Amino acid sequence: MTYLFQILNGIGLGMLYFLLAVGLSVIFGLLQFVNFAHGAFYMLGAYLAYEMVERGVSFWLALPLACLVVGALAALTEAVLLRRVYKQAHTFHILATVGLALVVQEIVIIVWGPIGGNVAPPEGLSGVVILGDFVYPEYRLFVIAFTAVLAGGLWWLLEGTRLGAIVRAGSESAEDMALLGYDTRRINTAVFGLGAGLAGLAGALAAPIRGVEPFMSVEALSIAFVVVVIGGMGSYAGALAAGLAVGIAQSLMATLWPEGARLMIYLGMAGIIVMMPRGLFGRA
Amino acid sequence: MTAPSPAPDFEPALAAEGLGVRYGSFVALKDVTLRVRANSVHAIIGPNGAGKTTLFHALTGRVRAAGGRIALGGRDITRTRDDDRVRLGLARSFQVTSLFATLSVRENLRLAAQGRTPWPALAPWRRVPERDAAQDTVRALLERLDLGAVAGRAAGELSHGQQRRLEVGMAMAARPKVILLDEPTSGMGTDDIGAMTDLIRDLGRDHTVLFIEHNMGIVMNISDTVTVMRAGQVLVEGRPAAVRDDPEVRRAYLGNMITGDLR
Amino acid sequence: MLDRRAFLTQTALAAAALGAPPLMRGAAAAEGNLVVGAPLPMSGAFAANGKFAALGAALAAEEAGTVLGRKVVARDLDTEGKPATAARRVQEAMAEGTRLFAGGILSSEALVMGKEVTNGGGVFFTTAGADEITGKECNRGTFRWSVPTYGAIAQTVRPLIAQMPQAKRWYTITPQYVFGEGLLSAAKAVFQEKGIEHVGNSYHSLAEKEFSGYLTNAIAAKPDVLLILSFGSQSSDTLRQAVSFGLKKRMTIVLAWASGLEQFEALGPDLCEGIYFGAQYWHGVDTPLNKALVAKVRETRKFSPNYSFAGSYLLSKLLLDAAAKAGSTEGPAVTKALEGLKYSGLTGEEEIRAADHQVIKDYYLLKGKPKAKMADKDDFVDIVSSGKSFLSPEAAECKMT
Amino acid sequence: MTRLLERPLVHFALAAITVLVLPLVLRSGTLASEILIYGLAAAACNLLLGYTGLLSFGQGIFFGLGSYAGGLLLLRAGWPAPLMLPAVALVGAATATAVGWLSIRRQGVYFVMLTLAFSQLFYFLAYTFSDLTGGDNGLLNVPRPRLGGRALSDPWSYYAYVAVLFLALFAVLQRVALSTFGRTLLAIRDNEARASAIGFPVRAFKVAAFAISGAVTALAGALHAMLIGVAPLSNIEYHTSETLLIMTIIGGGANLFASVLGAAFYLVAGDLLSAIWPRWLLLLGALLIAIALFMQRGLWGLVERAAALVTRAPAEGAVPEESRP
Repeated sequence: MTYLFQILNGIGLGMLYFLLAVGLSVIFGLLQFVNFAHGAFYMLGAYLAYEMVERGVSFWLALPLACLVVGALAALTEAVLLRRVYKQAHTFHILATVGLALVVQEIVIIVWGPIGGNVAPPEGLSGVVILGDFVYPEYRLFVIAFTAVLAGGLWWLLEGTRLGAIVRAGSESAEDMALLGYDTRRINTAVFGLGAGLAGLAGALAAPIRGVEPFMSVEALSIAFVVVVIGGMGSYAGALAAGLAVGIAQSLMATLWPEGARLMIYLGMAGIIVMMPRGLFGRA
Repeated sequence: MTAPSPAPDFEPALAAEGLGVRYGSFVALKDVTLRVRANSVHAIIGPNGAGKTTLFHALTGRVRAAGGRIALGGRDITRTRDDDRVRLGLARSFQVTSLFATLSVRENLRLAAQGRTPWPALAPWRRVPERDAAQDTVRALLERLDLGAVAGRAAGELSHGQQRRLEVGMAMAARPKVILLDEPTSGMGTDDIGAMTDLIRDLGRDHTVLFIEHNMGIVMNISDTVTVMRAGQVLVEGRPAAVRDDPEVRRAYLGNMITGDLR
Repeated sequence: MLDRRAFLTQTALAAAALGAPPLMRGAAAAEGNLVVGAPLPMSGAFAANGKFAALGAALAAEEAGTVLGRKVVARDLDTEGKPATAARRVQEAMAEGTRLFAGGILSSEALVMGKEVTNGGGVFFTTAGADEITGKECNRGTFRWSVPTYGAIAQTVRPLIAQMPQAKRWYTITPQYVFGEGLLSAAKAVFQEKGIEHVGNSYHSLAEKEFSGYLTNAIAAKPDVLLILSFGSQSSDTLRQAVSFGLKKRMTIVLAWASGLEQFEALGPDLCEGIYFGAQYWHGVDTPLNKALVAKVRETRKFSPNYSFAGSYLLSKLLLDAAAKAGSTEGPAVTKALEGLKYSGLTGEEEIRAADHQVIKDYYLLKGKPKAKMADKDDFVDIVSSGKSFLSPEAAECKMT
Repeated sequence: MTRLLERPLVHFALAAITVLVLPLVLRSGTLASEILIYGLAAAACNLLLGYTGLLSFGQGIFFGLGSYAGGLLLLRAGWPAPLMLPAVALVGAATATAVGWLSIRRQGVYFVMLTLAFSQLFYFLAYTFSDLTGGDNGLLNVPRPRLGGRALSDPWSYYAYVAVLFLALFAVLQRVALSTFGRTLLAIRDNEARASAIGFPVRAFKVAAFAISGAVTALAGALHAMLIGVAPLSNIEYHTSETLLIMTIIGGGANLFASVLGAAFYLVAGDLLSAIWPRWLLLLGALLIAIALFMQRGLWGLVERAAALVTRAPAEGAVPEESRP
């Protein structure tokens, strides 16, 4: 029974991890761009939700606003700064985004202070659901449901629209698109904004669970990397499967061998790269 | 005269028997049999997508053969790694120029010459000798390729023609028994093409040359044997004149492509 | 091996030619000032603590004014929360003549700095948590104000057992490193002595932020009390998630090693309500020195002193008083003045035990109060009980060298 | 002037000048020692990044491992430093061989991610085996080396010790970079496929580069543990890997001295700025972005440009920006 419950809990975690990682994956798929600032966008989303809720804005309004504002900020950053390094080696992608993450982190500390804060779950979702001997927060159930709906919407966006076709086909066909008269620069900016906006949304969603603090980005980034690598870079289905796998593994390990949880996750990540470099769902 | 080719009446320098290559579910090469006679110039022609470069990749070990055998001088090299094949006497140039762009022309050639015996280069304390066999090779090649004037320049800064010459020189530097040239004249101006044609003809004297070429003039002029490929298979093989006159080849796709004058 | 003075004179000309003035701040350590070094994490994950501690040291220096005829200056040294940087900062400060150090919030940096300062002939006074500081790794020049894990458990678990005799099942969540192990083994000893059933423990790693899995284990064990043994943001995360799982209504939650006011501010009053916290310091403590400090800080700095601020203030003050008493800032003399010292401190009567340099002081059990009953924005908790519990220096395995 | 800046002998001379100038411009012997130690580790990092084209987030593994191995050999085995240092180099080389051998099976971003995973793996290993490593508290009481019967407890005397080793190891690294081996690494960096096609067993070369880099990085780690008297957990953290990479990139990949320059700049700037403004990391972040956008050749690129300005001649022989990998 405990295991069953740990799996349910793992699904809840996994959906959040999916949302966090899918943006990173999409950005990599289209732009071949390793974004070390992804965790910073997640943190920014959480802090924006925190600020709005503190100022009396409804959480339901704060959620989409945080997503939109982070997406817009990221798109702006892409257009002004990051676009210039696409043609450089990966080294400089990483350098620029590591720098960006530092800048965001320090700005967060300057604006909101080094002490973290708490975000109350929205009205009506602050209770728990009782399942036999176990309890589960309503808000976490909401996160599962919300993310599932969102995952469906994203699936449509990526599988059913022209933008999705470009993203899935990766950077080479984006060049073909340019020949066909599409403005690839605008597509790149849009995709970058979308990916970062999803990270911001994940942050806002996670805020009532995790609270906010200026160093939350580091853990988020490393989880996102693990999920993206295991699922396969650029793969939507991979991010979903790997997000769930990591969430469930982490939750089960809490019962089986908590000390080794992290060890197992990174061992799994290394093993996947060595044996299946494209991840579980990556394109060959 | 048409494929499959008859049993050889000679010991081939390089041979492929029933060679197949797959990229996922796509069959890039199917049952290719090829025998290259020692000290001959052997051309491979065919339309784009015929599998010519894939054949080179398979022969040099860059891609793994899904089936069949490859033999170099009678020795089976089907499972040999690409860098080991160089030591056994097989070297190649690339269709798309592939040089060490930031290194000097001389250093490019020295590395290519060193590649034949790479293990001593693993010694991190050993300096590059001022004079040794590799350096002698480099000097000779710089002269032969007419690159002496730019020997100190970075390879990435050369003109296209110079880069193509260096590309071929990289293959020559390994002093291979068999040398594979993938479209050595691609993108070259007419002056450069003449020099390259002479070079390839020259190479045929002391090497075995297998080359891919679209310029039919060159193919017809300097080849001893021509293999025509289509859709991953060998269509026809024979002497240039015979191939040119082969009705199937003409009908199929060469058409009026063969216009090169026969000097 | 290298006589630096001779080396300097020889190369002075070259330096002048290069036009290279000494880059490092020499002016701050101008002759004449008595510098109290405050090696604190000013940047990095513990910057919040560092910021307040630096203010506390500055206040103590300001109050002291002049000691031994020299103007007292507190100088914060940014350790970035890293032991390597911490060691370097104190080495540098000692090279410039500083001998008195009050700081070191993190265990790892405090352990290193204690050794460095002692080797350099200075005195280091800290509030860090690691028992080794006044235990296995104790040394002549290192003093500690904070109550070790043994006392923290004794002063939180024992009064609660007395208060809730019906609560027989306890569950623990422990960070798996030396500090957490210390709290856990102390708790286990109390459980055994009092006939409490320890129904389970979850270990988690230093980097963990997701505790739902551990909480699920805790729920499955059906405890009466959940004892959280992590500290800092990890304990906040555990508590926040425990409350969201509705555990507050199902069991008593105890956070044995809370940071006090700064942590309550981050958690907010709703989360804190009804939770028991163990703490080293609370600004509501009714002692003369504390009342004076709170009044002064509220008036001049417009906030209530928290643990980082108050601890750092007191340590700096003790060091300066001892230096004045000893007539010197050199380590051995100040150490001698501090050893065995009894004084009226922030928590009441305090004593510096000579054998292991541990300050004998109260530890507090606090309980979060409802928002409606808070007298002001900082009035998060009531003091439930307080007291002094310490292992003997021998039991703490201190062999002073 | 610009030609001069490409000469290895000039780079070594610059390293030697650095060793002599640091005591004049810095008041802190500890900071000066740290600059040389990190400079060494950054130069070793550059052997992978600049010379072989391998962006590895695993350098912290070897640095931390060197700290632990050095500390354990001094404390538990009671070895003297002159015996401990070669052993640490061996440990570093062996570990780097294993990590390298696994990591180079993948290229590009996958290689980066693999080294990242290994770096986390080793961190959690060090954390888990706290009996050996001291866990979060670190491995305490690492002694300074002794010379002529007394420990080098004074910062400047230990600086001299570090300086001698620094120059020796810098010379070794330079020798490696100039050898046929080092020149083959440059070829692999430029065009791995071609290097393989002309006969070089590329994997063996990459693993060997890892081993040498790992050995020197581990030595730097051991020197660092003796400097601060502890082998802290933070030395094996992901953060250390990141810092070493940042130092190397700030310096520029052009040569080994550039990395020393990068390390010195990072540490001195951090030291100055953190005293002025606790939020100095904001400036560091902005600097990293600026380097990625405008000065990919790092500080050394600035030095070259300055030299070119002085001689009023274009930096001929310098490799043009767009042809670099």
